[in-house]
Amino acid sequence: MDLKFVPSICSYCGTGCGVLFEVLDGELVGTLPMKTHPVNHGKLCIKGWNLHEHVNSPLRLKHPLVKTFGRFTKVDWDKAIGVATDRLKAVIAAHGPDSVGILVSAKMTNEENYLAQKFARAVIGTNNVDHCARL
Amino acid sequence: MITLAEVESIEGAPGDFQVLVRQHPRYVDMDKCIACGQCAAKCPKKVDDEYNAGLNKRKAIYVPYSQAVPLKYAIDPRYCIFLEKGRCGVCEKVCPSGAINFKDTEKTRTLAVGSVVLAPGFRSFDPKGLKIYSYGETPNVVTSLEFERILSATGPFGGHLVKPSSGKARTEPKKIAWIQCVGSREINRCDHGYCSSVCCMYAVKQAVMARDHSSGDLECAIFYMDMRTQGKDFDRYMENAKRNGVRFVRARVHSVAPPQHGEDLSLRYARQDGTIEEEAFDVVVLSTGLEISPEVVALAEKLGVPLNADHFVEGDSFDPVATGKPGVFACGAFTGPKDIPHSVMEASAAAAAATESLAVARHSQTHTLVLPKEIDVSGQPPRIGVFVCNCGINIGGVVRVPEVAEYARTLPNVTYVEENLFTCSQDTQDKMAEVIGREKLNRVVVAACTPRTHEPLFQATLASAGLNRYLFEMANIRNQDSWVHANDPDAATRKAKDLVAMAVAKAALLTPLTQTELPMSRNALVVGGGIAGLTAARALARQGFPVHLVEKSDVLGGHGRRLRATWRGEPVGERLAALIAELEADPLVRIYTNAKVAEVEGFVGNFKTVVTADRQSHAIDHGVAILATGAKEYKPREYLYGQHPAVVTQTELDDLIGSGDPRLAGATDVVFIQCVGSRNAERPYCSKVCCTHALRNALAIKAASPDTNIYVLYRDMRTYGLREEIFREARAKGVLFFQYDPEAPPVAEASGDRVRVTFRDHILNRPVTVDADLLALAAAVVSDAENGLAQFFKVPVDGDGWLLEAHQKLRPVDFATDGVFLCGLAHYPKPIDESVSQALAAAARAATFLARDTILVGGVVSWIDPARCTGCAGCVQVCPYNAIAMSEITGMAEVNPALCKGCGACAATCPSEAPILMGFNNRQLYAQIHSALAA
Amino acid sequence: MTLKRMTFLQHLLDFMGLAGRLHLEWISSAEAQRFVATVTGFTETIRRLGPSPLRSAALRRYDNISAAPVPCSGPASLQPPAMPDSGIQIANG
Amino acid sequence: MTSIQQQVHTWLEEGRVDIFLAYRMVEGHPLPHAFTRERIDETDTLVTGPARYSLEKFATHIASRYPDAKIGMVARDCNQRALNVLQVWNQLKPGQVDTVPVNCCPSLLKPHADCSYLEPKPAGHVKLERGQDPNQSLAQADTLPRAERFDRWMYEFSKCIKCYGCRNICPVCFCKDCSLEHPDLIGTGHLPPDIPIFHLVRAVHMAGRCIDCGLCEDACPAEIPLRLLYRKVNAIVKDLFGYETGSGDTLPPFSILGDKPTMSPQPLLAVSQE
Repeated sequence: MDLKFVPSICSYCGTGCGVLFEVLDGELVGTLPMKTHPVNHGKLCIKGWNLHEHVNSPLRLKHPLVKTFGRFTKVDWDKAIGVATDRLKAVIAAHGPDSVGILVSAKMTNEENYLAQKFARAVIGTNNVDHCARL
Repeated sequence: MITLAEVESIEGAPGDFQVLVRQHPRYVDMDKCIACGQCAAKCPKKVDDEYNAGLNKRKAIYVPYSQAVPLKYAIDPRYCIFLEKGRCGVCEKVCPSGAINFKDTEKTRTLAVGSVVLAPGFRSFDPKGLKIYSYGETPNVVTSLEFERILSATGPFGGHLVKPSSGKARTEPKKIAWIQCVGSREINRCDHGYCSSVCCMYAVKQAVMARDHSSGDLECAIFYMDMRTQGKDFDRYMENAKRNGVRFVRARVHSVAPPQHGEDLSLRYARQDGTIEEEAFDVVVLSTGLEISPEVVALAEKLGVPLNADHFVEGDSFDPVATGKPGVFACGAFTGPKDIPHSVMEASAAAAAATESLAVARHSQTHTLVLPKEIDVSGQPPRIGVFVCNCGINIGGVVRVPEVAEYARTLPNVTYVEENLFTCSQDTQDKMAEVIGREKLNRVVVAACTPRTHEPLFQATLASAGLNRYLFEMANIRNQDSWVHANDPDAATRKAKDLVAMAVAKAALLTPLTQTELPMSRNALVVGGGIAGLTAARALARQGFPVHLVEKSDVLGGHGRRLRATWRGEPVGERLAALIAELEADPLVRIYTNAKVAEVEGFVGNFKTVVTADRQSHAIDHGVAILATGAKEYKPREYLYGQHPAVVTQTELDDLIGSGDPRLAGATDVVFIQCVGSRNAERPYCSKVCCTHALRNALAIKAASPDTNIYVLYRDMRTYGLREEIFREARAKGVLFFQYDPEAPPVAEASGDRVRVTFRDHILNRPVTVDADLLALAAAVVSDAENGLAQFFKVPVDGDGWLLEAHQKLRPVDFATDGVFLCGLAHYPKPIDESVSQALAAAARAATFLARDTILVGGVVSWIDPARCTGCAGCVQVCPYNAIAMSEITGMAEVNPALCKGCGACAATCPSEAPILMGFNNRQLYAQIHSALAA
Repeated sequence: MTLKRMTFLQHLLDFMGLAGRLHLEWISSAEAQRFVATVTGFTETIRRLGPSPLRSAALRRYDNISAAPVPCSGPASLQPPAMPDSGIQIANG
Repeated sequence: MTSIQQQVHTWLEEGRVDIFLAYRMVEGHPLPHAFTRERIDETDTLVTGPARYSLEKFATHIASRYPDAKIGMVARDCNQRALNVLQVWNQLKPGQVDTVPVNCCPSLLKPHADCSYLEPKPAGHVKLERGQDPNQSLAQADTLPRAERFDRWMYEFSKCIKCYGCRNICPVCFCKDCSLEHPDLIGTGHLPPDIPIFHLVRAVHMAGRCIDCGLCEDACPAEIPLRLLYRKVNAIVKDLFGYETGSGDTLPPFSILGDKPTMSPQPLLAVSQE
């Protein structure tokens, strides 16, 4: 019977609402708005309220998967990155860098997002980069 | 069902009667008549409508009233123009199904039966002969039956309170009087000495309803001698009526004078103190009594059934449904005036008595239907067949059925549409079964009349075609559409389309439901070894069912052991001893004394009860249970009871009389006080038996010492029914009666060995003092409900502690819970003959379950989805059948399908929609709603 | 139970300003006249109450908000939330 | 050590409770915290907290996983009422939760309840012009003309962003499957949710349950005066059935069949428009 309350910041958008995770026996069972957080004063939007659902979702990707012959197969990271690199290179070679778009997510940190846009612009050479929390 | 028939004769012996029945012609073929009403609409001959007491007209071709069973028309040959003069025949021309048959003739037939039950009923006393009430001379004096029709929604004024004299203006009366005992308790003018038992209650009901129906503040006054509202909850109803402004006047009405000037009727009546009053009313209702009609008397004579002087069946308290002719039984008003619950009980009792000797032949003439194997429709996309019915011109005359059928073709999942003249006819059923097979239909929608009458028929057709019977849905485009919108065919057609679309939307989501058969234990458990319990046990044993009889004391007999005689004078002791002896000798009956029920689980057909008797536990498997736990006598706190040796209860007086106590022989003055502990704030009910019981004892004392003065202090003498004879006899023998007011009850003080009783003489209106040798109190009958048995069987108990039956009028021995029945004093105070009737009735109802091999469980029942249940127990509380319980393992609610009746209360209560009512689940209902709103 | 629930809902709807649009009556199959009187009376009531304000209220609300945001001097949180121009289905529309 | 800290320490030590729910300060924020025997020293840091979380809701989470757990918590009046209701609804066993009653700041509306969130906030004129003033009394809300009442409530509901915060934070909401997410009852995929069905469904489900803690209104990003609405719901339940929600003595009126009906249906509305 181990119940913990872990304060954190909602990772969905740039607002930075304070949330409180309810962790029972190591399992994230609930998300609450932090009452005293200066940003959100105890309020959340539907995405913030469901942070724990995201973590616990059975649909969540936990391993890299590669689609071969129409089916996803579990592979290790090296292999997955290798496949991505080869295919991206092939697409860029055939259709140019603007044929690639990068979609990133609020589920990542600011730094990771920075790296993603750097990757798009400097490595791939496209401005097609976007983010789900671009409010 | 053989209608329009009369019994001509009964030959043979019990178990083998030949009954000659004469059936009069109906002139309408019952198989063809669809009760569309075209014939009556066109029939030119208007005659008085007997059902509405002649207050309005019907046609010569008619159904007696809208709820008539069978709902088939008949031609009244007394009035039919064609039958009389050979011309007309309009009905034959307009009948869409060719049902009219003017050539119909009288038929006689002989029936071979084992027993006969007579239930010929009564007729309302006709007050025309009594000139004093001006009945028949002025329209505003009506009988209670006429007034009942005036108040009825199906009556001549559609339920509006109308003064009969006002004609088309239909004005409301402002002041109505009810005169009680018209044709009852009256030997001078009509030779009906008996009390009709029901008029007091119906007069109160009519007064309350009349006030409800009135738009203004209607004045209602009831003129009575004694208010005899002795039935269950009747006194409470009367007190409510008093509070709500119904006036009760204890007075004998001398006459009703017809209107002199204006319209008012003038009532002359004498108050108790002799003063004469005159009061004006605009309507007078005569509370007419019940009597046996001469035709019934003639029938009884023909059949050799002896009747008493009042033309009721000569009865026996321990065998209340028997007649003087073995194998012939009687019930209802034929055995004495009585109300609906008592009639219903007696009807079941007669069924019990009539089938006892026939039990050996049970199931010997039944056939078993063999059905084809059910087709597995799971995984199949819906293929819906829609059958749209014209119902002759019943629907087709208003709704453009071809257009509806055409529309049905456009609906999703519909693969087959057919239009029929009569979808319910046998040839259509055969065809439907064939179409289901040929078109591979897996859902069927019939747009026709009401599922109430026709769903079972169509479901049987589905089953015969190998489809699960629950893959069926009905759209009622007759009752809900063509009948309602008869004048607007366009709107009716639109509505029919909507109704069909809704049914199709639901049908697409139907799933097969299964019913499982559970074995049925043939054993019965009877709790209570008094007269009721013993009688019920004997009746079941005679039907061939093993009975376990549980009695809490060490001897059988209950209260009967303390009673000397019934009101008819039958010796209770002897009869009880015979009853006990029969049960003790019966190998089917197992008796447990010093026993009580310790634990009950299960449901109808499969109860498991633990009975502890003499420190031993017995586990009993039984299919049904009858609760006959009785009641007890109230221990009075009033009138020096327990403080003075001369004060006894009426039951104790029985003992004194029985043992020939010397105190009685030497007594000069004996006072009886009635209603001790009854009809007060704490127990606002009538104990029903005490008035008759007290008079029986008074007569016994008078018989032994005619010079003893007996003073009966009463509120209302409730010697209802044929018991009135005892009241008359007591007065003739010189018993003195003084009516007292509950506000000023008699006072009892010790006066040496005697008790001084002071009360008010209601005629002289001054106090009277009697030094009584003996004061006998009519102590109330009090519920013995604290034993917790009701909780064990999960059956309800009312506020007065009586077991609460499923329906006070129509199901007087059943509970809402199947397989549990009640009888005797545990239900309500009642005399021995009524207890015996009720016990037989409970046995008959129990036998309807015990006679089955299995019970069917499932079908339209609720199921609780564990994925949604939070275990809040909300559904448990709202289930009227106690069918839901919390599982101790999962902590969630679970439905017992054997107890569930599919009412859906749980589904409506749960905010999470965890309970799913199969066959009416929310998805199906939402689909119907969406379909209705989409149009 | 039905009576309890419906009476409750009638009070609640009245609080919301939607009185008179929900009615409960027990009518047996034998009481045709009463049924007719009830349905006629209720239809008449609804007719006099006019069309459901829900429809018009919903439309009016969106019109105002998207056309001219009302200035607000209170805390930001009390301002009406911004409504995107597209992608909104109007309730009960 | 404060007396409450001492008491909790003793309770844990003596095994009166296995877990105790209260608050402690974390980086300047009063946050709920579960105190246990294993880390009994933490009781030194226990505060009753200026902030208010639904501790009883955490208790139900523990109870559903550990049905025999003995749970303690600090309880203001609203917490206590919630515990009563949760017991009535079988979500907590009677006696399973032991409370240390604490008082809270007085309020004009409910002198014994924590209504700190009701500190009058300056209401923008938009709100007063078009919506319902959350600080008004029920009587005031009732006296508005019918048409205005309607407009104002519909305006309030139209602000809803369907975050489900009112439901999520509600201490007496425990359904696994919520009607507010029912595709057949509530339209999906648009904002605001179906008006007024979304809010009325929730209001109806609050009948006989709402303990008037106000957490919903507190959590509402659109500042819909939910507490006013549910207070009305409670008032109706009290008027009609004499049932005091939160008292926890008996089952609420919608979950029992009751005896013979003592009510009669409302007559048809005699239309006299304001």
